[in-house]
Amino acid sequence: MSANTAAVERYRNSFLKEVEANVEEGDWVKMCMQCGVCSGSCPFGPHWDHPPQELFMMIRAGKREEVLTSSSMWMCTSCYNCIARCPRELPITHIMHGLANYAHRLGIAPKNQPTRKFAKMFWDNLAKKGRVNELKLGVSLYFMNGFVSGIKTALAALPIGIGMYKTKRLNPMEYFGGHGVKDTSGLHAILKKAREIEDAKMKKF
Amino acid sequence: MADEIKIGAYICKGCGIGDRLDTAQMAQVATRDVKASIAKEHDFLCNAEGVKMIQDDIDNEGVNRVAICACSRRAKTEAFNFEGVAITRGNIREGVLWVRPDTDEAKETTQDMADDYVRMAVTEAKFQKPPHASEEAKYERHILVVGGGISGMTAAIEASKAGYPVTLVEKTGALGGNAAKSWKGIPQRAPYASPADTGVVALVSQIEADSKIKVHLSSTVTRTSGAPGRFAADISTESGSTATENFGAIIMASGYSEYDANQLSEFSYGKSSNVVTQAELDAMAKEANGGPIKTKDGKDVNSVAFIQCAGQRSEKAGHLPYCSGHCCLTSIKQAMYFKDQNPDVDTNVIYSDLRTPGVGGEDFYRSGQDKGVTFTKGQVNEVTTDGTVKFKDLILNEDTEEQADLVVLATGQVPNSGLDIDVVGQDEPGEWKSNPDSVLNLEYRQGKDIPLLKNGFNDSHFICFPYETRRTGIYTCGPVRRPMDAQQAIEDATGAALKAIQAVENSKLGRAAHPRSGDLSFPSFRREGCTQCKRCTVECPFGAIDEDEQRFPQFNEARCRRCGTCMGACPVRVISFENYSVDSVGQQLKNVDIPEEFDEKPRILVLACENDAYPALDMAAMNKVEYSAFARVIPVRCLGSVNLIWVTDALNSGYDGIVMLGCQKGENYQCHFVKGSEIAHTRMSKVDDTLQSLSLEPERVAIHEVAITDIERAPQLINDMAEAIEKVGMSPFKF
Amino acid sequence: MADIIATNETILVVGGGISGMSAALEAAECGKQVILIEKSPSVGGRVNQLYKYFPKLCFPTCGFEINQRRMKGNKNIRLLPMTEVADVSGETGNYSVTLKTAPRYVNENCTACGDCAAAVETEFDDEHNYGMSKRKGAYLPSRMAYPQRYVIDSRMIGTPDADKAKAACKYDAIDLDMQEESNSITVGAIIWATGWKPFDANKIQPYGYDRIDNVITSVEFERMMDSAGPTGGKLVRPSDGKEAKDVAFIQCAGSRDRNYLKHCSRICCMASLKQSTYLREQFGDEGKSSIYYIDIRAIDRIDDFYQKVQADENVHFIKSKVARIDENKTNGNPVLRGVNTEGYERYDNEHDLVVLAVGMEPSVPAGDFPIKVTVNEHGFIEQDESNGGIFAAGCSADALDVNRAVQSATASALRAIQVVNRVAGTEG
Amino acid sequence: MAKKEYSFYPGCSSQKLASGSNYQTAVDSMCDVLDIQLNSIPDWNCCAASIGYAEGGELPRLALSARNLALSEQANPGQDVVATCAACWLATRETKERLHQNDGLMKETNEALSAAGLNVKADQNVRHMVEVLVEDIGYEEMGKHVTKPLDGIKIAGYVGCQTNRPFGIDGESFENPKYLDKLVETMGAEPVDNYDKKVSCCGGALAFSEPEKSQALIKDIIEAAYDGGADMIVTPCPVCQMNVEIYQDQINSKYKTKFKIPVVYYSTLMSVAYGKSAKEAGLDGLVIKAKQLNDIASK
Repeated sequence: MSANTAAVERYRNSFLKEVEANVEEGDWVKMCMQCGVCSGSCPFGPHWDHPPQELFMMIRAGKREEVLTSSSMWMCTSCYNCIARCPRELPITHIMHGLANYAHRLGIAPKNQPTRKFAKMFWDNLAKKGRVNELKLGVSLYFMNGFVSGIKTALAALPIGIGMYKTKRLNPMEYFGGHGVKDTSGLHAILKKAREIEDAKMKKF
Repeated sequence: MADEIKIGAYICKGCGIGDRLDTAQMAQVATRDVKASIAKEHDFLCNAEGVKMIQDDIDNEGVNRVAICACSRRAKTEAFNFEGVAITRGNIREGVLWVRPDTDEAKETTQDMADDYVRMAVTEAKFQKPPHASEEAKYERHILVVGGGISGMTAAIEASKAGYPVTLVEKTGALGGNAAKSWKGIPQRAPYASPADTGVVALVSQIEADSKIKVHLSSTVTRTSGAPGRFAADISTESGSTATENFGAIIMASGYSEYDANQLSEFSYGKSSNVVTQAELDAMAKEANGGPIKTKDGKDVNSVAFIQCAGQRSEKAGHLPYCSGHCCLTSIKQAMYFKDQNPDVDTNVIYSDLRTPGVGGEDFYRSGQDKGVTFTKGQVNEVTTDGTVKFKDLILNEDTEEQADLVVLATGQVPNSGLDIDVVGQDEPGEWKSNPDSVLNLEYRQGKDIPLLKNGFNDSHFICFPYETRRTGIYTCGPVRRPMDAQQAIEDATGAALKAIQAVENSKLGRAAHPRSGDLSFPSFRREGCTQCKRCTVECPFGAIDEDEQRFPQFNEARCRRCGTCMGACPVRVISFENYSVDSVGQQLKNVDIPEEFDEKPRILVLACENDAYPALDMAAMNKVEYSAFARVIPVRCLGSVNLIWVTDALNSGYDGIVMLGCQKGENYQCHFVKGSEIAHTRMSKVDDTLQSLSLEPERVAIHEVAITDIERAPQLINDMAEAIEKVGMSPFKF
Repeated sequence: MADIIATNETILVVGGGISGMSAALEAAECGKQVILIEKSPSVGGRVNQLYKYFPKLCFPTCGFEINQRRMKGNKNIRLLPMTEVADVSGETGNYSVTLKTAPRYVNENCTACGDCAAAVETEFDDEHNYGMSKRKGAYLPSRMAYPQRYVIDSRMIGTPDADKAKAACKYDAIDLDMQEESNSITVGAIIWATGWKPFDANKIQPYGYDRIDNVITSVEFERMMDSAGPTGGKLVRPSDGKEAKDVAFIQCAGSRDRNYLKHCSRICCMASLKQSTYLREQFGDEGKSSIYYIDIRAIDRIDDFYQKVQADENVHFIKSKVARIDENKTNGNPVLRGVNTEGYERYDNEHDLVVLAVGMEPSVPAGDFPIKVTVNEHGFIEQDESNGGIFAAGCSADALDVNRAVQSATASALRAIQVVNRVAGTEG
Repeated sequence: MAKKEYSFYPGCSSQKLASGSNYQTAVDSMCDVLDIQLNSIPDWNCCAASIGYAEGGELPRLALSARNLALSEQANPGQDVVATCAACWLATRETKERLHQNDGLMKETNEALSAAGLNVKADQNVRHMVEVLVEDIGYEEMGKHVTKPLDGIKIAGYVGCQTNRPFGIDGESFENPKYLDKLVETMGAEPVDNYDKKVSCCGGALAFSEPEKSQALIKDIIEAAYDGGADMIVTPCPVCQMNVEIYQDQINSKYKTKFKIPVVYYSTLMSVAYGKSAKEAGLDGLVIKAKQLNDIASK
């Protein structure tokens, strides 16, 4: 049984409880009073099918599928306007990250959501050596939508790359090696342990 | 005091009066024209020396009437405050100097104006006595409280704490009212986080422990007669025994009844036992006594839906048009009953506007959310018998539904205000019978209960004066006055207790209550002249006047508010106050100098309400807004006190125009005596006949509603009359 | 003011706004001795700065006139303007209070003739108009000021203008050497009625009150309607004096917000509904209002006023806490950005003027009470045994509308009377 | 003024030949003048910025920053942790605060760290470099070292998001922080006042995944700077710097604009004003050259 169906089983009639239990800062959702200041403050606002305050209402209304498969929370640019202005102290940015992460973990987040892909790459990239390898990140980014379009984006971005290269802000050699922490094994151990603890917690519910 | 009248006229020369007016002439006018015994000028009348000059005349010269011709009666009141003499004020500064230009051509007419105000002040002094308090006054400190709920109990306890004995009448068999049926109350103290004790038990034991509070259970008030300081009330028990007790004042705390939810069939009330009202849920909670609240058929409750504004805030027939104020907080409280007992119970409050005002309210709302109560802005259309709540989610903008084991309807408060005396009239004297639907069973001529304001509540109509009542010495508090929760009711009841105590103390001294607080005058009438026309009885805005067995008016002085509406109503002019009478005004206007028709100096009589219009004219003067030099302004207590004879006399004695300025009438009346302005308007509609009989133009008499802020408009209305006169010409009635 | 007579049967009322005045009058009309102190030169407080009351749309000055008359005729009240409490000690039934009275520089000789004002040039921000206009350095605080006596602004002392004022007075009413006075009195009970102040709109940064001319506060809007106010009774824009016919009202400006005031200030919804009628009053069909709200709190029977306003097609309601206001640099219009949460609609709405319905903050900060009283986290005084003979009235106790404030004042008057009656042993 | 020492968290973009390397160059020059010593946290790791969330859950992300804090506690005990990158600063400070708000998280995080024999107390202050400048050095002191005032240059202070929210600089408002403008003035240049887009978002990390949407925001930021008459834009954040600088050609071709406005760091300005060479100020690291600064530097 998939993590998703398991969760569905567990929280049959309360998506709110599910969110409170499994989503980062999820127990704040209930505190929203639907003023909408978050929705109005988001720089990507127009691109949200469901802005934060509406997502919170949908969660209360038990619209599990609609929420978790939505691309809305992936629109968060982490500008923190919503947090700064929320009259009820909700850590909205984190809740959005949390919802995205939860949907991703359950494997029901929208497949080709570009930010989802990028975020995953970013993590894989940094988790490997402990520091970001900007070039690899860049290249894999260009090809994340497949080879052909990848070439296109890459070509489009070429002047940028060249500009960065010229100004010594990009290192072609980095593709083969590049920066990283010395104690990679320690770092990996930490991340592994952290992930274990989190998964264990999730099973508890 | 010696009956011989000795008038001292004192003319101030300060504030530029002396510079622009011939005060010597004014002094002469006082003695020569209107026979003041003494007339003195002073450079600065309101300073210690000037005041001393007057006091000396009172002490040594036997002056017993003081006419101060200086500034407005609204200025320097404290300085010109002499014991035991009648004081009048000629408004030379605000009434003349400041509304007239300082020019040579204006000089003469301005002086005329000033001379007239001296005449008027002296004449008024001549025709009024320093009032002596009503003899009817008694000192009965005993207070009657009707209703034994939170409000009534609080009123009783607070009055007793101040040292006043109380009798509390409760129609049911126990104290506590609606609150006693509740499991918990809305918290009244920080932290506003959880349901709190209702406080009923504490109040009841306080009352039981208080020797100064006597309680009558299963009892009602079957007759109330008298007036503040001398009320007599029959208190009858179910068994029929009746005791009569005397009271100084009455507090009506008859509370509310729950709205009849059977009118809400769309919510399946009455069809499903799992659809209950807030009151019913609190009863269920009380029964559960902290344990899980079960459905009426004993099942577990896993989900509850609260429907706000059920049958409220709606124009639908049978619904309540108003908001009951407490229901949002109550639903939050009740949702907490479930959450505190078992957090897994789903509780959803479906509201349109969540109303949790003030400091405690918002905290309580937040606490509710924190406990996991969910809130949905929605419009409920239907509840089916199986507990399906069909509603429009106003945020998600979709019609949806939810299943609830229990549905709670937030229905409203319906005031127990007794009879609507506009509908149920009073029995004829001699045929008076007690009415079981009445709360107070007043023997008052105008009806058995207190006039209602709106939607059955008998709240005050005044923002600044929440305890204004149309039945002096009787104060309402709690949900009968306005929809409210317990916390507000407690505050309200405490305030009402003070007003009751105040009424007791006022009647002891024969002193008027608000708005003429402290006024010792009261109406009296010449019995032999009275035609028993009943107009005074009917028109008194405060139901102060009854009829005695011979059908003569009976004034009940302690009920009277001294507005003079009765005086204005009396066709035979037999009603008067010692310091305010048909003569004290009538003689003033007659003593105004009326120039020859050909002098082209018309005279305009302005009767201005002392509460709003007169201050407006004063402030116009402070802003140096000018108006016609031909106006002669006389302040009146209320336009309701204006007797037609003044108008007729004025027209007969050659006035060219009459302007009456009163307060706003109608639904949003501003008249401090409720109906005075209204009544005046109706009376004046009859003036046309008078005008016709004198074959005078209708334009010559005007009546207006004026607000205290009409600083530009009020003078304009006077000037309009001056223009009108220019059109229609001078009055032919000048002798 | 050496002649202040007070005993432990006297009630001290601190604050001369409508709550303080009412408490003092109600107690005095019960026959009690009352000392009423007011920080500013005249009584009346906030309501005296309002144009109209909701829901009746009547004029506060009307009731103020009655209360003034009640006061003039009542010998039981001693009014001390420009006076504050410096120190309090003692307990229920027996408090020693030190009062500090600032110099008015004008004595009781003043006839309010206005010659001093005419004589001076110096001008200061007019407090009565929230600084939207200027007043002379010798002034009558307002048209209905009580006591009706002029004041010389202390900032003018020592300047030639002060001497001009003195020279202009024919009645020897100006005393430029007047000093601050300190008086110690004994009272039995204290009613605390220091009221509220409008929340500082500068703190609400997203709304740019400090940056955008045409964003004002509800209290300022109220002053505009007064014919003697800063705009002579016209609703015009600060930026260009253009008529403000399309006005946005922003609710909960500072209230219900953990960034500012956590509590609901109760009056703001009704105030904005009321102010929307001002636009009708001045511009008829051309007057348009948009009310941005979270919940419209038109409590109890006055909900009918809300229903009446809702019926007006020129008043629009948007359920939304406005996210941010920018200025349209070309026409000076504020541009409101946000989301209508009823059905998720984004808006960028331009209006002529924005009125922030600012919240109520207690005038006296929690820490500043001269004696220990129980104050809740929002700064309001809780009714608590431990307060002894000190009772809060009106907006010192909670965010209240005028009607409830006066109820609260009347109740507190009785609580004070209970104390002094106990002292006098007259409680029966 | 005594030397000030801080435990320094450089962050990925500051590394040699990385996108923010020129920022680091300028910061070093600036610190040299102001006598600030930055002791790098040994073997620091990436903070996961605010984009690592999809794969990395809450705890792993906290663990990353916690590791840096732990290493800092070991190597530079008692020293404030200072970051120059907004994302680094934010992630690290958030971690510190979360761990103290929530004992459970503190426990779990240390459990994770123990896998590498580490332990964190997270009791040091975590600060952004501009906090150090404003609070520890002060405008007056910063002004003292100006040898080449940046006369006649008008600069739009673009604060951006994460340096400003949710923490920001003490005493500054979220909507209209003034410290960059004050700093610009202190360096002898002229700030653009009421710069509308001062705290608007550039898209942050989504500039990669949602280029069109982000570039629309960036366009407004640059436009507003031009409207304000700016010669260049200054920012305290490497992400902002890169996003606003490098996409100008793409924006020009898409929106038919003619943008070519330099985007520099506060440290760049300061280094130049402090008389450092163009190289030391990291001017060579600019894709769009700041000619006016180069001229002053080469004077």
